[in-house]
Amino acid sequence: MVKNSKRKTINTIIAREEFCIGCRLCEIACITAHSKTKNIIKAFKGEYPLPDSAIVFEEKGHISFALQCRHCDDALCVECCITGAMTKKDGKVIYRKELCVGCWMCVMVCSFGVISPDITASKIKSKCDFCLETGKPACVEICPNEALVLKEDNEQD
Amino acid sequence: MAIPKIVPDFRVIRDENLCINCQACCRVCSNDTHSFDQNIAKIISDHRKCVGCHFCEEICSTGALTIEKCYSQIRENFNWNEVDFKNLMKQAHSGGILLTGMGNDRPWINYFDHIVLNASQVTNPSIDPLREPMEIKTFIGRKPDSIEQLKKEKKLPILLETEIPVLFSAMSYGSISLNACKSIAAAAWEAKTYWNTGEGGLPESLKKFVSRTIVQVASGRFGVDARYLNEASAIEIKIGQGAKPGIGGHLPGEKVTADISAARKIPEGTDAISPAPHHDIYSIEDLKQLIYALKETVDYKKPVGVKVAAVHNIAPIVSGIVRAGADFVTIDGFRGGTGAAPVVIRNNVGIPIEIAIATVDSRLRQEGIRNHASIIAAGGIRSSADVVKAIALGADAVYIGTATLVALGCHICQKCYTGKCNWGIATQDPYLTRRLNPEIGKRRLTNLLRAWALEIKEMMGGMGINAIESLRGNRDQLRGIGLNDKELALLGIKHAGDAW
Amino acid sequence: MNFKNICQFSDDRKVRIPSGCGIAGIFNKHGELLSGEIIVRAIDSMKDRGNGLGSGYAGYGIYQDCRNYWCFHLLYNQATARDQVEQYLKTYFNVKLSEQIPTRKVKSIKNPPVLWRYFLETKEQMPSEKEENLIVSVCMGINHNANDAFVISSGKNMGIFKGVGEPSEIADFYKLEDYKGYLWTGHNRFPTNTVGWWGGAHPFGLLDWSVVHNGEISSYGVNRRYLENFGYYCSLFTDTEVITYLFDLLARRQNLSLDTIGKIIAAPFWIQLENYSDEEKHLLKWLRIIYGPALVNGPFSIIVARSNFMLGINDRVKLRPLVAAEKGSTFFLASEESAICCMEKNPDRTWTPKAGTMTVCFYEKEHYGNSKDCT
Amino acid sequence: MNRTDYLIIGNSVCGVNAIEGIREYDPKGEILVLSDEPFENYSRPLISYYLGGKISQQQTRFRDESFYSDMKAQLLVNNPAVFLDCRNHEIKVSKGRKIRYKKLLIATGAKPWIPAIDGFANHLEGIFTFYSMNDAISLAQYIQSLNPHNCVILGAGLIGLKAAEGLLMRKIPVTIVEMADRILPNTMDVKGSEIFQSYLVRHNSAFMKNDTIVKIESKDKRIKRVILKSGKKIETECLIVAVGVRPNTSIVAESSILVKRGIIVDNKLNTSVPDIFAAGDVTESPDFFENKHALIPIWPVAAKTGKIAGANMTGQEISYTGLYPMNSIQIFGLPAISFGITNPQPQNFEILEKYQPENNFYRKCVLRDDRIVGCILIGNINRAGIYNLLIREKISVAAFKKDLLEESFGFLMLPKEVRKHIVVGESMEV
Repeated sequence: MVKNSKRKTINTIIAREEFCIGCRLCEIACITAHSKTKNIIKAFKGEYPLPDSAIVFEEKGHISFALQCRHCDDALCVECCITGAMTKKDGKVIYRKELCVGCWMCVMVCSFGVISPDITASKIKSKCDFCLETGKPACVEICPNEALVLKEDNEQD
Repeated sequence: MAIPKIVPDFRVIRDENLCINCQACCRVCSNDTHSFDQNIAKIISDHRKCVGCHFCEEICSTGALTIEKCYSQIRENFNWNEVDFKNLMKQAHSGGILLTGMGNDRPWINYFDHIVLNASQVTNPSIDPLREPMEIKTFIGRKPDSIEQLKKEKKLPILLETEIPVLFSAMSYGSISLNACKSIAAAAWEAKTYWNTGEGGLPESLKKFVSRTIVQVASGRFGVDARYLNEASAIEIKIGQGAKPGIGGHLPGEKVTADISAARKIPEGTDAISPAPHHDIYSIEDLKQLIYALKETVDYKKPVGVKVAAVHNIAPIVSGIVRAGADFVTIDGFRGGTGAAPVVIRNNVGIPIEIAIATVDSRLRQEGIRNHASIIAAGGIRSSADVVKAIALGADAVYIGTATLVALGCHICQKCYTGKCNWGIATQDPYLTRRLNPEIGKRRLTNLLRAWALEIKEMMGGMGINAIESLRGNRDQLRGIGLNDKELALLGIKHAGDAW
Repeated sequence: MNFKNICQFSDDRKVRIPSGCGIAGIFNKHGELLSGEIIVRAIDSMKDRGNGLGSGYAGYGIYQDCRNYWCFHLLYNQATARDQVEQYLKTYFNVKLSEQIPTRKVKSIKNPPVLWRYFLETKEQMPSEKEENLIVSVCMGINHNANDAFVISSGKNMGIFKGVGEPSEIADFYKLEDYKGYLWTGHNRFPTNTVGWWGGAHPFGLLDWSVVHNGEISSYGVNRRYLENFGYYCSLFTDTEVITYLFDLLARRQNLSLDTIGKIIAAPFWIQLENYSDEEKHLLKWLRIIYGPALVNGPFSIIVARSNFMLGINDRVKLRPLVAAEKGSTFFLASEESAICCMEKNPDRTWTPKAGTMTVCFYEKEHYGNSKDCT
Repeated sequence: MNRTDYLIIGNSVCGVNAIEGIREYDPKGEILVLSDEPFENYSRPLISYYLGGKISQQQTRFRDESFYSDMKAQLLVNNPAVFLDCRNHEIKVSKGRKIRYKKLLIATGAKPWIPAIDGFANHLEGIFTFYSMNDAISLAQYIQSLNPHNCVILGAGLIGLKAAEGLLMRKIPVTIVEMADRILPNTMDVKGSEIFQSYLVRHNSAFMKNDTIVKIESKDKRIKRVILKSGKKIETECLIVAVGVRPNTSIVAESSILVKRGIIVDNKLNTSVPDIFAAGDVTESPDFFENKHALIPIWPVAAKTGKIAGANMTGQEISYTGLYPMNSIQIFGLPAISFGITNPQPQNFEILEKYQPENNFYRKCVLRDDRIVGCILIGNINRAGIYNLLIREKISVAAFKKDLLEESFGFLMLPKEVRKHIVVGESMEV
């Protein structure tokens, strides 16, 4: 039987550590993309508070890479969310902050460790939404060395 | 000793209205020019550390940074220009030979810039490369005199076949990063041209591109063994290099990493010293022996060429090399680049490639041996127009080195010898080499070759020529501007304004 | 000799003058002789392809009586040059006959040069190849060294008649109607400068080669330098000269077939090689590698004639016109079909040769040497 | 008689995921869901948040209101299944109605277990379990109306503590009675229990460990006092019994379906009877480490097995690879996450721990053959999922053992090949 899927092609953001130069512009771009003005200078010079970056940046010595939500096919965070704050929509894992109570089930099951809890606010700090508004993830767009790339996972149906 | 009293070469101009303190500049500068000061919450830049590579400027996402030339305060003096002044100051401080990278940067005449091309008007239709085939396929190697002679030969001569008469010049793994080599090799593969290992050996990971690889045998013999020679598409004996004719090379031991030692077949951490001459070639007959030793090694299945720097006596030298059995001769003009050379040598030794091509081509024709070897011109090819001019002057193909690196990001800051290349090219530092993503590098180089191919075809079409063979040595298509009679005669071209 | 003539002389010889042209050829492969008047009709019909600054004709079979002697047509700009040249010729040849080429006065042709023809035989008996090489070197010697003399043609039983003027005027001048040949080619020139030199008109000849050509060879610089390797010194700076030498080199000296020469001069594009067998592909590739500098680039249509054939060939993209036709044993080539119609109203077949192809017609062997007058 | 393609008994996380599992492969087949509760959709773990007043009853939903219509699933609330007729593929519901199914999923979950206590009677006011929305609503109403001065909670497991948190947020002091010698005995190790206990004590909880309630005294049909085994007496008007849950297997009691403690299922979530699947808390499913049948009544298992069972009901052959206990708990801002075997017999295991009292940081990894089999994170739970990954993928940690307890633990500590496999998915050579 054919899998009844609303998804066509899923793009995943892939980090290629051998090309990450550690500039962390992905974080800057992520913050900008989720700011009110979406303008890097206006956001950083005039907006307070700025949104958190949805990127987890790992760096040690010359090796570094940026990770963000992979919008997994069978997303455990969605399965395990006790409030429905994490949902799958058009192949993307979307976080609805207003529903979240801070139970950290998603933090517990996220294999990539890219869901960061904000303990005091009982919410997730920031969650990659694949830059739904523009359709092009800002981190991928800005990465100067294509260390962050979109990998196409074609559905097999 | 006191800090040398030298004014900085550059100034880092930071527009505070644009700087968002993201610190990307601080993170990327290999010279530690920028640093974030927690106390004043600002980034401070040390002008003296800036080498003008523009990496920070390019990566700054708000455009807050501009790297400017720092104008020296020394009183204007025709004889004592800033460069000479600063060099002298540096030597007074260090007491050593001044090193530099890349090619001759002095304002010698550039003949390419004094040569213009022809185009068809009325009497001869120009050809539109979008609508008609335009052929730039090129064969490099010894070509028989006639089809009759070909039939008499026991073995077909082996020729290199390239889809564009532009090859990637010799740049060793060691002088440049593996990622740079990978970009170049992959691009050569993709564009169906050739790349050259330089004296860096053939790293294992690049063996998949071996059928598009010219391997070098240089005075240090690094990386050379029978397998290396037999795997390659062609062999190039390197006698000299345009940036430093008569000077050897030296890769310091600290740069001889495990990978490099494997590629060069020398112990890890030892200095890789290429002597100034080949110590088994002190004369032309010695060269002949080496050429044939190599040909024997590869059972005459690969073209063997010789690379020389363009020097005063270049035409007789090349004639001798051709008669010694070389299948191609690479001539490297004095604007050719290098990873490290003494400033004084780079700036003052050798002759321009344009003159060298013209005199060599004429000489070989006079001797009736022009088809016995191909000429690859190197050293100072910057654009497709230079390619067309070099070929019209008589070259079979050109090598591009500096142009290759610029396509990969190089901003010609001439600091290759420091190993701190921010663009990840002339460095082995793992922090820096990763900055050159070979996928991007390959794409950019194939783009470059594609663009040049299109331009070459446009220029040829304009001249009413649809095969590169009809351009090669076709000096009628060239005219000089602002050149004296002697220069015109050496180049074998007429002055602009002269008809056919 | 007036001053203007000197100027024309030096200008035309030292620079390449691009020109547009009309060309035509007629060849009876059975050797039936035709009056020269027929080729004049064809060329004259294409008057607008020229501008009155050069026309000429080559006729084969016109000197039946002296068919075994080399016939040199010479042009002297100064009568004094003649002594010098004749002296030179006598060092190699016995002069069977030396005479002025018959001409008539034509109003519009002013100050024609002195035109002379010689029927020669070599002093020594020698193999024909050596003999031909001697002819070539003598021609080169005169054309290269003697400023005021020029060899217009140097074949056997053929001759070239050319000069500055309209096609009909030149024909009139040379009394072309008096000649009968089995093969005629003609040329009408449109040089883009105002000066015209008699030697610069076409056809161009060497041995029994004659070439008429319409086009501008953009590979000229390459072809010329290539020929220099083989001792051909291009003294005229004309494309036709280069083409003639290329044919001489490839056909006579390297003994390549006309078909092979066609594949060299108008080499198939690399992409076209797909249409050939592997063996052919191999040959074509090596022809291109070896003879790349002999590839003739730029627009051209050429008619090349020798005693035993006439061929037409076009550049690889057919940038100049060429039409072919046949009627019985007669073969026609011309820039325009109208010119063919002037020679033969109802050809059996008329066709347009494809770009880069060579159209050849050979003298039929059984008729060779049996030229007969059938006018 | 009603007929349906898919019949699901139970409408909690397991049943809901089963609907989604079915719809992934079969967009058309009829789905009927039976629920014995009156609510359309609510999330059991959220009842403590509701009790604490953090969220409204409406906000206890875990699927949008349009969920059942979007999924084209028919939900019958207040409709307990009363009898299963395996042979005829029929379920009897109340009033003698029968529903015939093609495929059946039993996702009846669990029910709270109430130990035998002297004086306990069902009609007594002030005694609650804390399992369902009804429990929470009645407890909230009781507190609202009576405003009890304190509350006794029997059981210091997750449910008990979450109930305690809810009550404490309503400013009701709690006393927690636990039979074991420490709190959270099933989730935490000794150190973890200690950290939580001292933390909770600071937030007005009292603990009676090694103790239990032996007698309930009442007055006017309302609880008045509890008497502990130790002899202590606590005056209280509110008792919450939270000693654990048992699989709710009553529907299969009279059938031929194999049941031990829970319904036995294979790794395709089939019961012993064809066309009948079971998933979630009601089952004993194969466990991750030993592949033995085990009861793991946690949300992730219910969700995963529900989804797989749903898919397999449509004819898929998806295998459930088994899970291990995993819990995330945050009480008064102290977050903790635990996985797998957290408190083993030390002889067969290697145990790594790190404790920093000043910031309540505690991290412990339990290793067997250089693989993590259990893990506790308290205080800092950032990137806890990576440990879950290491356990699930059975990745050898031999090379980076020393980094496992680092606060900044991440993929960078992993060997390059492992890291690339995970981070990139595959190597991308030029």
